[in-house]
Amino acid sequence: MTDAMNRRRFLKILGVTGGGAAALSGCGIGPEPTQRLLPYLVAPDDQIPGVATWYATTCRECAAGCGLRARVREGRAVKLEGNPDSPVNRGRLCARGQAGLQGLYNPDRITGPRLRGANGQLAETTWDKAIQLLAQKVADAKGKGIVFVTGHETGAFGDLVDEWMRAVGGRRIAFESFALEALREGNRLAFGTAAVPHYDFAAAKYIVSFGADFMETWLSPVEFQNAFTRAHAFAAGADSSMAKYVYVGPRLSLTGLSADEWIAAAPGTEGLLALAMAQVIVSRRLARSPADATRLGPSLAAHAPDKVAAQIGVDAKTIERLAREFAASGGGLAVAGGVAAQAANGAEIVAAVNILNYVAGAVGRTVQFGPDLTQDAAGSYRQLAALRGDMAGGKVAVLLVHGANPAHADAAFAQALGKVLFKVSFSSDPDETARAADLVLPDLHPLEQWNDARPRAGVYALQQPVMAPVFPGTMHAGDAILRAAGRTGTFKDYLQTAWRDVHRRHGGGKSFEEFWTAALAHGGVYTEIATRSVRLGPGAIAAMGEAAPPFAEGDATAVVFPHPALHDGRGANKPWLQELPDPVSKITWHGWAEVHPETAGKWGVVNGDVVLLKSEAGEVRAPVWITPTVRPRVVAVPTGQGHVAYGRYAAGRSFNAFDLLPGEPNRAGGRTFVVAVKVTKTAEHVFLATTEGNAREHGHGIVNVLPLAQAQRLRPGKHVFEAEETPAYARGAEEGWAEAQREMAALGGYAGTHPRWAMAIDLSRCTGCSACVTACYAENNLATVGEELVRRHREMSWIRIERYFTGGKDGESLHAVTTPMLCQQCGNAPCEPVCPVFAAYHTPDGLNGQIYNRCIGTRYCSNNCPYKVRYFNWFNYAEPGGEFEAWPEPLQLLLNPDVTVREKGVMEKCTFCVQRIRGKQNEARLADRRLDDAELQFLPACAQGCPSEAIVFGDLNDPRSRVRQLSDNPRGYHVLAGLNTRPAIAYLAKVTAPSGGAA
Amino acid sequence: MTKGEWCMWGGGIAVLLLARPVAAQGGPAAPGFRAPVLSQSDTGKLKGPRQPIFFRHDIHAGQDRIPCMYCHYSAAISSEPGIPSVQTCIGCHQIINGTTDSHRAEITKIRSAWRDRSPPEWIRVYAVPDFVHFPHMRHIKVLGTDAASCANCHGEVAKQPRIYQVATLKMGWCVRCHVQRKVTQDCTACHF
Amino acid sequence: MAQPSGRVTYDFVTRTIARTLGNPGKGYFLLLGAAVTLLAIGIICLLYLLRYGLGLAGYSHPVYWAVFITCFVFWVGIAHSGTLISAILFLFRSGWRTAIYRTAEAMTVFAVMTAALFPLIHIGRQWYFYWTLPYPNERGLWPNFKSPLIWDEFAIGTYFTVSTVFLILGLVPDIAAVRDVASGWRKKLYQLTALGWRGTNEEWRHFTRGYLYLAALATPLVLSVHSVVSWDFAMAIVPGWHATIFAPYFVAGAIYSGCAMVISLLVPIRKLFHLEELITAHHFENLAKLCLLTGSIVGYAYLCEYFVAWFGGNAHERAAFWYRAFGPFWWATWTMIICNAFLPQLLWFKKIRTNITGLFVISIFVNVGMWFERFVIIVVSLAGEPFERWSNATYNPTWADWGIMAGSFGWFFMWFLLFVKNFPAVSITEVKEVLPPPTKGRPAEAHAR
Amino acid sequence: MSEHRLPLRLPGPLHDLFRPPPTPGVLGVFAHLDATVDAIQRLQAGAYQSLTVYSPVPRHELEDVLAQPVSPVRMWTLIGGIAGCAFGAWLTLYMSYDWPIVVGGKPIGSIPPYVVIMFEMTVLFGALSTIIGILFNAAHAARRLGTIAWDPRFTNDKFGVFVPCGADKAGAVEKLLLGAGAEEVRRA
Repeated sequence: MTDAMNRRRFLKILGVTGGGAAALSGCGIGPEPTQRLLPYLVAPDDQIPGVATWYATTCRECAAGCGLRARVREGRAVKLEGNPDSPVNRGRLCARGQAGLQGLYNPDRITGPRLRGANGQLAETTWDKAIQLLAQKVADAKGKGIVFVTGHETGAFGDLVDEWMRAVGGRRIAFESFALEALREGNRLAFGTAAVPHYDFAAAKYIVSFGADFMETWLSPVEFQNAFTRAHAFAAGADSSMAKYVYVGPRLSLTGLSADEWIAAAPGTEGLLALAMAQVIVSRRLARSPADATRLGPSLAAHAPDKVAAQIGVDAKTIERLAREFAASGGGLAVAGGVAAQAANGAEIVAAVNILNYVAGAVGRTVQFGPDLTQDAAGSYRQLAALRGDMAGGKVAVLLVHGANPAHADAAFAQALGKVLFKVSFSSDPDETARAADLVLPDLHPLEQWNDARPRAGVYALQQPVMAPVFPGTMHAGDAILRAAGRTGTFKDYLQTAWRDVHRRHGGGKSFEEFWTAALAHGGVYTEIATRSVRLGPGAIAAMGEAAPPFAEGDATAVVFPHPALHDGRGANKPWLQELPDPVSKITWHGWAEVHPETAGKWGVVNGDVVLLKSEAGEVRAPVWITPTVRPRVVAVPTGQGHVAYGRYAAGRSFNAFDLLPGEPNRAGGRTFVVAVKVTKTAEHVFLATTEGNAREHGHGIVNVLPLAQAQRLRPGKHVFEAEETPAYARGAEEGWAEAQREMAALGGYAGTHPRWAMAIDLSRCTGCSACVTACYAENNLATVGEELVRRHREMSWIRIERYFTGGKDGESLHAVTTPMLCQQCGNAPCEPVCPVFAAYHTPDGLNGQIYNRCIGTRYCSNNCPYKVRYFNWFNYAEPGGEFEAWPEPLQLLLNPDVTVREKGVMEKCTFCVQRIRGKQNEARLADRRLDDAELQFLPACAQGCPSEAIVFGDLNDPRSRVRQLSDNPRGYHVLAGLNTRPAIAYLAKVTAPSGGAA
Repeated sequence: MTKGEWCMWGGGIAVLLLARPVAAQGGPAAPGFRAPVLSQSDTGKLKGPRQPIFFRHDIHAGQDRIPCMYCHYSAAISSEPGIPSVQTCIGCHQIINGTTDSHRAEITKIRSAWRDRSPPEWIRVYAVPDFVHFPHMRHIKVLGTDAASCANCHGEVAKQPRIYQVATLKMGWCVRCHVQRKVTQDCTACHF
Repeated sequence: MAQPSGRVTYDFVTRTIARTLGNPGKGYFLLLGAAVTLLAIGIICLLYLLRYGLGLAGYSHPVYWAVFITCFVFWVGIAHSGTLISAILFLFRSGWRTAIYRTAEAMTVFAVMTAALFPLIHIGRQWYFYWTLPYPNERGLWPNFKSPLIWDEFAIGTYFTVSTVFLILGLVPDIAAVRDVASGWRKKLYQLTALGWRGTNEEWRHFTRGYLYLAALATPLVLSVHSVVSWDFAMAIVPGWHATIFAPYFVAGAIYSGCAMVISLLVPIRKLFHLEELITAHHFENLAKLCLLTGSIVGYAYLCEYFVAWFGGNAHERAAFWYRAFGPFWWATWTMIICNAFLPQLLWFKKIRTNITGLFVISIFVNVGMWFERFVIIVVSLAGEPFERWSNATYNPTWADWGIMAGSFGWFFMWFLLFVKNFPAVSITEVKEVLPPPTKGRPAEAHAR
Repeated sequence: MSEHRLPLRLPGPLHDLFRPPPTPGVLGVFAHLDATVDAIQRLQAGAYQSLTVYSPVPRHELEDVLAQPVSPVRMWTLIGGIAGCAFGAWLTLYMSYDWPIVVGGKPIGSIPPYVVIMFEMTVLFGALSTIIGILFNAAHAARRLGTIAWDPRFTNDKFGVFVPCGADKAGAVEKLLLGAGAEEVRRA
């Protein structure tokens, strides 16, 4: 890097003492290097060395606008958590949100303004020159076409750009690769409004998702997942019910994994299915439909189940059953999106699903217009296509791009860029668009800047800098624009001015300063918006005629879907996200093509064989991953990879699935992500870096599933899975063991009473989203090891999500169960006695201590661990400049100073976030109080982040603790209990609603 | 240390011999302890690393009886003791000029650090390896905040013209005290 | 009993064996050079390993023990026949041991020296290996005596010490014998190492008694050592490791592999040093019988393992053994079964038992088979991970594994070659002991050269 | 004849202890075992004491005729073994309770695993004390015998008998040895 960015300098900027992440240093040979202490010049009043400060801000990794709390130690943000005050994510955060830190400290960030020189290379320049040039170029281009492309901007920054563009005679378009145009268009068709309503998953009693991946990439994943689990999770007791969840789509996505029933409809026919269900409901009068629904009757008749069943690929009986269940539940919610809404007839599919909601009486109940999501800010592909045409036609003199990377998502756009005279990028990442730009004005990272977001009506989320810029050479794009526009003040002033308006409406009598401070503390202002009613629009009936797919299911239909972690590729340069196994395929660092086993047999391919997919628009070479989670003759490929620039982790990796997509917008103005392809097998083979071992658990008791009816019959105190816990012949040994425990409790540090830290994990809630995995990476300084080492299964993920399939054979329906597997902190831990140096041992509070600095690395503990949750440092991942360096400068600044960075040759594993436990204990001790269960429940990073609240932590010895209550739940079981390891983690069996006709 | 600095030191010594302690000029008189007057040859013999500024704990903490917590403000609430900011120094030394040339020379250094906004880089004396998490606040909670408590580990700082490492800070040293006082001996109390 | 030909007298024995200690020829240096080259390769690989970390070897999750521990168990196993032949057969007064026990015993010592390297190499932070020793330290920490690895350390340490003193003790009268016929620098060496041995009745009195007790101590030791090594596995809960038969199974296997190694070493030594008259087909036949016995025990143990896995009905256990036989590592398993259980059945035929070339070939196969046995037990059991299905993994060794393993062979053969050229590789005293003593009725001179 | 000796110069007092001036006496060299036995019997009959018999191998015929007591080395072995066992027990138990650390829910002082250590220590200490016993007893015997005549052929194929005696009796001893079948006699 040109800028000599080192830790010392960083600390100096902030005036920080001590700090730095603790590292298990070198080989312990030779004298310790002399350490320097750098005092503050002026002690900041909100920072105490060694004590974390929390700042509320807003996540900008996607458009959902989740509230964030950034944990700041010695001036650097070290962990992101959900803001509990935010009504969007209620304190929870997804993997992408967690990984925001890696964007902040990304080693490939552009450190200062760059200008393309005479030699065609980008060279450093000064901000004064750069802004002067920008202002001049924009002034010169007046009337010749000025276009500002932004991302999904819902706040003041977007307003500022609009103002500027109005002033200079340009225009702004927003570009999102997955802008969900069909959703808006479908709503317009059905209800005459393009607004995107609020979907109340929590209140739903029956959920049908027509391809909407609402737990990963669709609208507001964390919010929806949290709400979904409220509805879908099984509570307890006889009267307890759960919302049944049906997933419709050609491919079982992460969101589909939780489904009680998967309907693998042919791509593009989801709308037909919805209409057929609506037909059943209307014709049988199964629900109290609104009065105007009756006029749909005649048109619906054409969509009776028996007429469309063959086209959908689902038999009529099933359709009828689904319709009955949906109507009978009295709280149905159907959502359309994802793959379904991205087909060429996406808008009509959405309209059809709207009709289903409407006739079932869901609109106004579970589908609430009013607190609408601000999806209109996402722009549309039609706008981009038009811009592309203008560019190619030489009608754009100056193009400015901020927060979007169209050159990656659209190959034709990248070509057309060449025709633009002057291209300005505000990207701080060296992405494809920035690489093609003439002037790069690196923006601050969202965590370093002032801004705001209005993700949905009534929610004003505020974004504040949580730390000084990592790279002082970067500048807030807002500030740069204000200067270029010749305006005074900073963007913060602009933002505050904008917020005076919010203050006027929601100030509640407080002064602006008070209001502002409170908003900063809470991360924004949150208000309730009343719902409004909508009526079926005139386009609804017309839309029904177009619901059928405009294409026949060919030899192979490619379905391009957004990668849950990398999304459209914006996450590709974050090693946490690259190394995060895709929740469905469990493949890391690479793209893949999902192929059904039957189809794979026909094509003669095995896992890892590279196939050439050729659509009319382009071609990609993708390695095959054979899976039952995709419909036969459908090949599903994720976006996210295939960058040609963007940084060391992203560039040159795998393929760019956008290449398959047509460049023309569809009827809805969106992009078509379902295309017919020709598939050719190539001679290439890729060893997929997958973390999947065996996808079937063969009844080994790792996951347990209860049908709803059985779960409802459970009585407290009866543990259905505990039969094998202590066989009769082991009673004697049991007593001896108990005796030994009493004896030990009087010895040394073990004397006295101690808590027994424990966890309860409800598989009914776990969706497999893997937010916990990334949260763990962030909290515990886990190294990312790269593709080559993942192939050798050397990933360090202390908590991993195991995704097992059940059924799917002999006509049974396929189900997936996901379970987080982490150290079980066994009471009778097999790992402990085999360690020759007591590096693994039992703490008085019931943890399996792992003392890194004592570990000599015999790895015996891991061999003896039946859960295989111990991970070894094969290399020195912290070695600066090393081949396997996990935290290249300045990425090491995100290291948690409370957790030792492990050196090579040391075993590590989940500690139940012992640093947090000790922190809480210290806190309580200083205040002379006892630890309260409420502050412990979501203490570990995984539990804290989990969007479904599936993980609960606490003291098992406290009879009133939530974890104790959950552990005593009759659904509770211990994994491999037969080994008498006495784990501290109780899993609660997953409960599934009946999927067959037994409803 | 450059030649010029040596000269400066040499000049300071003569004045130092005649100097009266700062505390004697007013404020609460310090009963008992009076910081020694140090000659040039004495400073060479002092234990501990040479610091960028010859900050005398024996004058500040011993003679002037400034409480430890005045400067090391976060020791009772944080794992870090808190190295005082330059502002803390300037708070007093805006007014206090020092009585001898050598004192004045040192005080000038901190003033120029403040002016140039370049805080002095102190040489760390008490350090534990990175895999040890030592919570200062827990120890102060039990031992108290007075100088005698701090002396448990840091020795009589009030009598040390230059700070040097008194305890070994090795694990056995920690453990012995923990065993004596019957407090936790759990490994994960410090190592995680 | 040995059947030495008539011309084998005390003097003949001394001269024949002393002759092997002469200046070595080209062939010897070629062999030694090869051994040192292998060792150098191993050292280079090891240096890389130390610098960059164990990741250079082929480990994967959950295969955390692999080629290095395989080699460790392999070499410890090799080390077992030496003490068996020298101590157990001594106690059983088997006369045929006398001609071969020295080679076997030297092999033991060097094999233990080789084996002991692997636990040091395979740990993650090799520079902290001494933390496993119970030495008083500033931290006040002791090792965990419940860990089988500490048992191992004590067992291997004891075994190395005892077999070394046993070797040296037996060597003393022999060195004295060659001292008295040697000249030059070797004489100096032998004067020093013979500890002033003269062969007085007092010396013999203490020597024979002490030797007997050492043999009596070494006998349970040799059984314990491989039992302890087996407990490294049997004490763990891994299916395929956790089995009560492991101790006898491992001991038999160790003796089996040791005997095979003795054959593999003796055949060339006998040829190179022209010891055909001292080491006869009779010796080899007895070794072959021992191989047959222990090989059959090993074969039976294989059978037992599979039977118990099936009959026990434990799902994890069944899965583990199914994986072992028919999983991705089937080739390793079947190599082991064929080499160890089937091939030695040929030794039922006397023709093969007494055919030295045939024996040599079989012994090599057994060595290979025994290496694979350890590989199968260690790697395949871990890779199959039958508890936590998700962690099922594959394993591919790398150059670091092979290089260091090759280095271990270099290390072993370097010491062995240095030993046989500098110290009597066949026991002079004990070979003489089983000869009829020279008496007036049968004067030695009549038969001497 | 001192070829058997370690090529070391012992410091003063040790030299006096281990390398005293030669003992006067007669050395007989025999080629045959039965002749050696015969000579010993004749010497014993002639009341010659403190005979030293050299042989290349230990022979029971010689042991029988000399009727020596059983070597005390066995006591060394026994004591060493018991000490080793006790040391093993102390090591494991003391170190376990010195800083009690719980592993795997097992008792702190867990005897079954410690038996392994105790056993190994028994063998180790037993073996080492046996070796020391051999060395000590042999050295002790050598010191008692003093510097006596020896022949390097004794480690090869000859037997020898050394009879310590004054010059006055040397002639008779020579005659006796030759009579028993000695190949060669030599005065020292």
